[in-house]
Amino acid sequence: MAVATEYKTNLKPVWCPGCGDFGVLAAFTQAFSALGLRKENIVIVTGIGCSSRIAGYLNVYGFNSIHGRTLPIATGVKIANPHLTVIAAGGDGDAYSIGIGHIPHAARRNIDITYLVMDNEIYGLTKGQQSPTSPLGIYSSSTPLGTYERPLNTLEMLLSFNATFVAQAFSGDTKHLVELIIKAIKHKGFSFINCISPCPTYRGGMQIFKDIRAKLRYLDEEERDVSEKELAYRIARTKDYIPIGVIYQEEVDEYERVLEALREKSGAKKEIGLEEVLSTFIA
Amino acid sequence: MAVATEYKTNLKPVWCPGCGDFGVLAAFTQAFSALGLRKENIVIVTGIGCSSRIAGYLNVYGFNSIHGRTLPIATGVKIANPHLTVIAAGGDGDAYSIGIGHIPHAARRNIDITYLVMDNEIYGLTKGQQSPTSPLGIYSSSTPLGTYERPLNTLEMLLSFNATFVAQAFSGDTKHLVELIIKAIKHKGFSFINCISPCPTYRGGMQIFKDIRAKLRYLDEEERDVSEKELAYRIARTKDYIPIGVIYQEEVDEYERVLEALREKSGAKKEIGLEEVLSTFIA
Amino acid sequence: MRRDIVLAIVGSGGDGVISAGEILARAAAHEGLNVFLTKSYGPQIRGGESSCRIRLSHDEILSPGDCLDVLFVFQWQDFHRFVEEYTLAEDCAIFVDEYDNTPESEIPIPKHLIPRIHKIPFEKIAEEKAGTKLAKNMALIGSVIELINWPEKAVNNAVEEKFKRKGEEVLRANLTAIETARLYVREHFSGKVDTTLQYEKGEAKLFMTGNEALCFGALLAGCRFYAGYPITPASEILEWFSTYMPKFGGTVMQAEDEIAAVGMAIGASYAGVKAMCGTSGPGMSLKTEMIGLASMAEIPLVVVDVQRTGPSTGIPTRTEQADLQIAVYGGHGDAPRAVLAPVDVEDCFFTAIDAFNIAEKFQLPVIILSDQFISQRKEAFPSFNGLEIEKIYRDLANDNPEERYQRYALVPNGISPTAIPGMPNHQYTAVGIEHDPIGNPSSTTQMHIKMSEKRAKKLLQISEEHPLLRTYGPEDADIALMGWGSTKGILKEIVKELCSNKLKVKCIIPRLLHPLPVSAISKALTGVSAVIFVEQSYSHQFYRYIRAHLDLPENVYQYSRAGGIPLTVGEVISFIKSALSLKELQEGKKIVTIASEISFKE
Amino acid sequence: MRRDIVLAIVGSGGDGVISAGEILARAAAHEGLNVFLTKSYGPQIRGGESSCRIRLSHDEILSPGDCLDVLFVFQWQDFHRFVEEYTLAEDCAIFVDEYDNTPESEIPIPKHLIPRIHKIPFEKIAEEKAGTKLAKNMALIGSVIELINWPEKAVNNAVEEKFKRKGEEVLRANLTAIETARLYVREHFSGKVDTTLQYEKGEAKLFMTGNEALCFGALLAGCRFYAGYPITPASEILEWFSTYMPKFGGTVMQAEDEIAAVGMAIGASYAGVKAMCGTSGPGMSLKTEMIGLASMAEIPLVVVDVQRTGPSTGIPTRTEQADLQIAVYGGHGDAPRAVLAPVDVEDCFFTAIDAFNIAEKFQLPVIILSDQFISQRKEAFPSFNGLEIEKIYRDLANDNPEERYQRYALVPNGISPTAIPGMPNHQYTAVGIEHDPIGNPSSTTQMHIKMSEKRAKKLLQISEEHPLLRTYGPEDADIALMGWGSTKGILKEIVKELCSNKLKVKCIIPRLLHPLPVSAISKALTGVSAVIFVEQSYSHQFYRYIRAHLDLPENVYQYSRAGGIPLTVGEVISFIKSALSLKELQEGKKIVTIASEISFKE
Ligand SMILES: Cc1ncc(C[n+]2csc(CCOP(=O)(O)OP(=O)(O)O)c2C)c(N)n1
Ligand SMILES: Cc1ncc(C[n+]2csc(CCOP(=O)(O)OP(=O)(O)O)c2C)c(N)n1
Ligand code: SF4
Ligand code: SF4
Ligand SMILES: [Mg+2]
Ligand SMILES: [Mg+2]
Repeated sequence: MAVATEYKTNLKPVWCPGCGDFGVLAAFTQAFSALGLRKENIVIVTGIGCSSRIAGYLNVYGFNSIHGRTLPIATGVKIANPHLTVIAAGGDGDAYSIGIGHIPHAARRNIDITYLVMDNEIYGLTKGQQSPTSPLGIYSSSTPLGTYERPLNTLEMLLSFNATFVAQAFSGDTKHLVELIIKAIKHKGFSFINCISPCPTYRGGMQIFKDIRAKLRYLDEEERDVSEKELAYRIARTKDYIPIGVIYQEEVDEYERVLEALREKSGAKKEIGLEEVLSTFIA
Repeated sequence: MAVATEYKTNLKPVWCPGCGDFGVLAAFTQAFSALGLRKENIVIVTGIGCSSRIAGYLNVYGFNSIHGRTLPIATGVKIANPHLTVIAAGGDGDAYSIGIGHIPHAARRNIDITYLVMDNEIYGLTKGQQSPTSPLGIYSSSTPLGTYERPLNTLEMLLSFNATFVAQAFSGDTKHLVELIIKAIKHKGFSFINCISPCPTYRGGMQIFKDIRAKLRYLDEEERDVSEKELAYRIARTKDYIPIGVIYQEEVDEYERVLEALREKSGAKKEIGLEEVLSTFIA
Repeated sequence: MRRDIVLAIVGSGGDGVISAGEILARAAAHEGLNVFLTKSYGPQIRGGESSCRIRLSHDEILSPGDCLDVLFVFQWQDFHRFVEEYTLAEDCAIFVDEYDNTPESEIPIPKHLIPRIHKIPFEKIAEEKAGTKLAKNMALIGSVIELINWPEKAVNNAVEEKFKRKGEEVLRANLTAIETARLYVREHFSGKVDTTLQYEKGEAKLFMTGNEALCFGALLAGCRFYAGYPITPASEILEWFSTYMPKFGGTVMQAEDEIAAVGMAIGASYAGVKAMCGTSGPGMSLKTEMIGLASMAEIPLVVVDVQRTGPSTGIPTRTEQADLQIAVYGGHGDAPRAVLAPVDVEDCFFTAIDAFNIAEKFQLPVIILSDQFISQRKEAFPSFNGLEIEKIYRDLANDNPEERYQRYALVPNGISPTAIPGMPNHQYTAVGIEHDPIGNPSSTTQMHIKMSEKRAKKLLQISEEHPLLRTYGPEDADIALMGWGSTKGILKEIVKELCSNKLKVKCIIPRLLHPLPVSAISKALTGVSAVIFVEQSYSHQFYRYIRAHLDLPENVYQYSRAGGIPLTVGEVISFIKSALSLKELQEGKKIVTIASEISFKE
Repeated sequence: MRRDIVLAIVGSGGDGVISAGEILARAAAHEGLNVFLTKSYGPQIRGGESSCRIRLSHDEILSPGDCLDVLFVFQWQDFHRFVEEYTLAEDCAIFVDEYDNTPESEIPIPKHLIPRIHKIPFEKIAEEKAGTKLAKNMALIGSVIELINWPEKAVNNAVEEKFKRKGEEVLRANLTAIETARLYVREHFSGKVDTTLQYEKGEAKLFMTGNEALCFGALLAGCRFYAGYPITPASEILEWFSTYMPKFGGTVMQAEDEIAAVGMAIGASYAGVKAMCGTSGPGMSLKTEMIGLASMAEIPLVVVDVQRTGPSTGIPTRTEQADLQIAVYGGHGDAPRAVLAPVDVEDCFFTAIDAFNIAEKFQLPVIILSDQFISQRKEAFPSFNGLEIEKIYRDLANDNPEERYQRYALVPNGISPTAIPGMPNHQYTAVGIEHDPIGNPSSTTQMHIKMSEKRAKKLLQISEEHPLLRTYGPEDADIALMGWGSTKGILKEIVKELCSNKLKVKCIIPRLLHPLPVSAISKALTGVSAVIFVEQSYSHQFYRYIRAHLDLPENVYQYSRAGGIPLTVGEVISFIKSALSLKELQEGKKIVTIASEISFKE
């Protein structure tokens, strides 16, 4: 079983000192190690953004693709080879702006991939423009007079998409993030983690870690029924604190299993000759 | 004030006999008439699909655009001329499949347009493939063994996007639909109507009208607080009946008003000379 | 007696026109005849006008035929919609339902052909013999059998096949309607109209659409993942795979949009499964960014674009050849890809196989440019019994690399062995960012130049190893017609026609459009003094594209007609005639002297 | 004494390299000098290597200059990243911070230049005089003033401007650091290095980036709606408009993606407001479907593509000219559009105006192909005082149509008067579907041909009415260099260079790339016996494009280098030299005899 550091490449991250994404990188390696996953059996698909660079820093199969399209690509990967552990990851811009149209569909298919969004409420790589999760009133490179579009509540949104695993994490607490990633990977079906991963450079400086930490509330998943949707909505919608942990989880057949059933129903046989196929089309 | 028929062009709809969209067409003309809107001050932006053909049948300004992009175009129209009444309309494929990525953003901006989706749970124009609202297990041109992806709950989804007006209608009840369209147009901000508008050709035959009618429950908007979000979620999520009426409504400044405030804040002046602008860039 | 006949059947919604056409065409294919079936509809989603056109011949069929020899109409009002595409031959025979009482002045055909109209009581026979006017298409089938000498046995078998599930009674009623009409026609028209086809029966043929042939080819080539989003005229690919792919252990995805579809296919291919996605123009526009990614990340991918009339939504149900530019040039930056175009239904099968082989061998995206005309028509062609298919799979890296595995190694031919997830010790990151051999981001100009060269090298090899050029006609031709894709049929027909008029004409049809097989085409052009480009794009996309890559002979003509109905032999021949004689007036060159000798059949 | 000097400053994150460069460049522009400023960074998001390069001259500046005359470095380790782009002149002077103690063997410059390194205690001066090493860039500024004769007063003013908000004390400390360094340099280097620039002061110039100039132009042309999605190197357009657009009563939208951005712009334009959207390559790929819609629905639209190195994500911070094909050919079907390319910073301003005028006059999408090199560099140019701008607005329909208003009327020039929502009696439906003059869907071939012709007619008129061709050099040149966009600078510089070597060379730069002004270019090519294409695209996109439309002289050469750092004068001149002498060896033609007389400065 590989130790955590073996899941890292020797490429130096381009991230700024203090970037929250370092915590995510560390957490992935620890989670992979704890799960005893073989490096060659993990695939991480990312988009474009500071956060999406993470693919190159993990010594697993990676696909640092294009902006906003992690989910379709990850879906293709998982279906092609269901034995792989497939992670999709990217930033809040990647996920919730250009890429948002793919989320409900991945969720409703319940494809067995883990989607971790590094949410820093800003566009880091392009130098600090607002994102769909930027709070109202903040100054960004593209909102010199302050943001004025109401941010998305992404947890609420994922609940409404009928995602079967919805969680929130904070990259400042690597240990807890590791636990969540492990749960998410173990979950059969689509698992979603909104990981608050601050950008000290363009969104609040190092102070923001403290501000967030002060507002965190860790959810106790044992204490409540995580499959209670109304409760999950209430937690997701709260303005009193930042919920951290599993917001919602339910069991639904994952997509690969559904597809397998379909193949069976259709009378699948792996080897079939040309004649056999064509014969039905002979007039 | 124009009578309802004046809002119709003389172009014969390509729709099949019995298509639910006839009811929507009628409802629009009646709502426009009831509101006393001038034909030239209404713009309807549609995508591509049987339902999207509606633009050509209404004697107002229309834009029968491309598949899935009604909302961005309608947003541009409304911002360019806030005096116009702007409607966006299309099918469930147009809205919830290819176009779904634009909905949360139109909703969170609270742009003052009315978005009416003619939901027939199928792709009509392309001859009957499944859509993201097709129920599980139905046979469609693209699911010869029955659908196996869980459908979206679009009302729940719109609530999670913080849309300020969320309603459901049935094109089989034109009168009620007219009332809802009037409310939606009057609503300041983004108003959404999921209009169940059956496709007898590819989804259930004429029988489906009866099946739906049997399950309808009309909501009484006076009787409850329509701005109660939890209640709204409960109604949206119910499996016991098909809720018809306003599910949720709240007051939030509409986007145009927010933009006007921004212009003011920035010291807007309509006429400004070349020199004035450039002077700041003289070294 | 004829060796070749073109007929059309026109009706509306409930008339059963399409199913009659299908039964007839399939029966003919069963008897080993050549058949060419196209369908056409009015704008109504359901219940509007519908029609089909069948060409039947003992010999090779290259086009739907410019003119109708025989026309069947249930009501004249349905014919309006089709006047553009259904031109009547001067010696045609027209059969209309007795019930139709359109005044002569309103019949939408040239006045002088009115006398060629005959009446048959299709509906009446149906009502009387089958008890329902729904069976009037059966009466029509009976008439066709008798009038044209259509293979009766095979037709009856096909009808049995169709109705056996509905019970003995229904079947018998239908067969009676057929027989009654047959006898009616024999009684009334025997010897009065010359519509009999002469042929010898042969072995049963395959009979399918271009879309179906393409699916077969893909499946045979090893494709096990298809992602699509419904769009006319490519939806049938999605639908066909929905039925067949699961049977073969594969997967078909109806994606949320075209971007997702191509993304899924790229993901599946990255993970080692041969993958394809398909669409038409609007979807092609949406896929360009992803195609660039596949090119940069060097991932095998097959994309089918079944062209329809553009731009924008255009005319979804009609054909055009105006996606050539987006296929070749679509996408920002220099993103090498290959573009193939099938030339007929059967060739859709082979093109799909070529496409997968090229994609896998060279690790790049391959675009198949089909079109509505090829994809939705049905053709009969001989079965592929005993056919051996070469199936190429991407070159995989060595199992035990000594150093860090270099996914994008700068190997001499540019094709670095790849790895697929699951292979130990080969973890790498596929990237759309410019990168070094390992795949790490690199922003130096030197590396970008080297990697651009690596990717571009594939193109040279493709055009040398897979030129896929087709030429028809004499090698020492004076005149060459150049075209591509679905225009092959009429070009070959024109070559035959002109050659039989003592002209030396060939046609040159590249099936590999990009990279263009420049040397193969240049060779084919040796000795040619005039080139005539024939294509269905208003802006001459093909002509411009060829010009950009090839030095052409001095005399160049272009016939570029916008899409809609397919090009006809007649319109192109009359262009050629006027182009060449114009030339004669202006310059009096050699080729022209020949041209003046042509006696065109017009 | 020099008339022209190129310097670079290299440091990392906290060194203040960029702000020093900005202060110096702006001060020079204030004194009426010509300035050309580019910046370059390492891969780290923050705190990595950064640098800027300034060319300063009394005369016209056409390029950043191939070689550095003066180099300032805080630590040698930062220089590695820039070796590719910062080539040192043989007679250069290099100034390094005294604190740097890189062993000679590790200094990343040619060994023979090591003796040209001088030390200046930048950091020490900063610490001692300003109390913080953060002020070392001020010490650098002081050194530059003294060494190069940089306009001292203007620099000090700029520094005051920058620090006045931080209080008197900070300001004084910084000014003292400047002054101390100045004196240090005077004491130690006076008469020892030849780095002094000679110039006369002039009127204050405008000083801005290409992106800024483009925004100004758009605003002046009447643009009141901009929609963008962040992307390097186009984000500055979004950001600039975020500040300025609301001031002018307009709107700027940060859309959810590039498809939404162009959709919003189309919607705004449909509703009567001049609208623009901007992006770079990846976004351009996504916009193709919408651009086709604007073409089909005949809606004026301006799309800016600030090109970067592709394909796919490529190198976001570097330049390239490989989006020409997608601009001209991107999109399915035949979808007419115009493509313009600015040739320098000032021209970004005029190109934006031309783009809006063409879009409005001809009711179609116009694409502006800028690039990273033009868009992010800063140039100084004379103020536009008194400039009169022609502003065109689309032709509006008559107020009282007698019949049903025909939005897509088949008028002779193809440009049918449009209506905008709010205009009574002109309700119409804009459509992406093929349509009749009213806008009702039509699927006949006849109508499609007519409408294709209508839309295509605009192109002929655009290239005739707005050829926008630039040529430099003698009219009767033997050799023509052809290029476009940001290569204009070096091409003009090369023309000057070669002409001063007795060659007759011109360069031809189309600012209107599509529709290509074929007759204007042909005219410019009259008498030319050799054409040399110079472009920054590995696959020769420009050369191929021109070939597709134009007959070229017999002798054609291409210098097509992939993107990254901009083309240099030196690399192109040495290509020209070898190309022409190669020719001489092969054929001994006239142009070559001339070529052999050239004494190239290498
Ligand atoms: C199609 C496309 N549009 C835009 C961009 C430019 N771009 C690169 S990263 C990015 C957003 C970065 O924000 P986010 O996804 O939140 O990641 P972060 O950098 O904050 O981690 C954008 C817009 C792109 N590469 N491709
Ligand atoms: C980009 C693009 N993809 C696909 C299509 C093909 N297409 C036309 S309509 C349609 C969906 C129709 O379904 P829906 O939106 O539900 O409308 P309906 O016909 O059911 O009213 C599709 C996929 C298209 N025109 N453009
Ligand atoms: S810009 Fe922000 S998100 Fe990007 S690396 Fe720096 S701190 Fe992290
Ligand atoms: S196919 Fe369905 S949605 Fe389309 S017109 Fe017919 S009934 Fe209506
Ligand atoms: Mg972010
Ligand atoms: Mg639908």
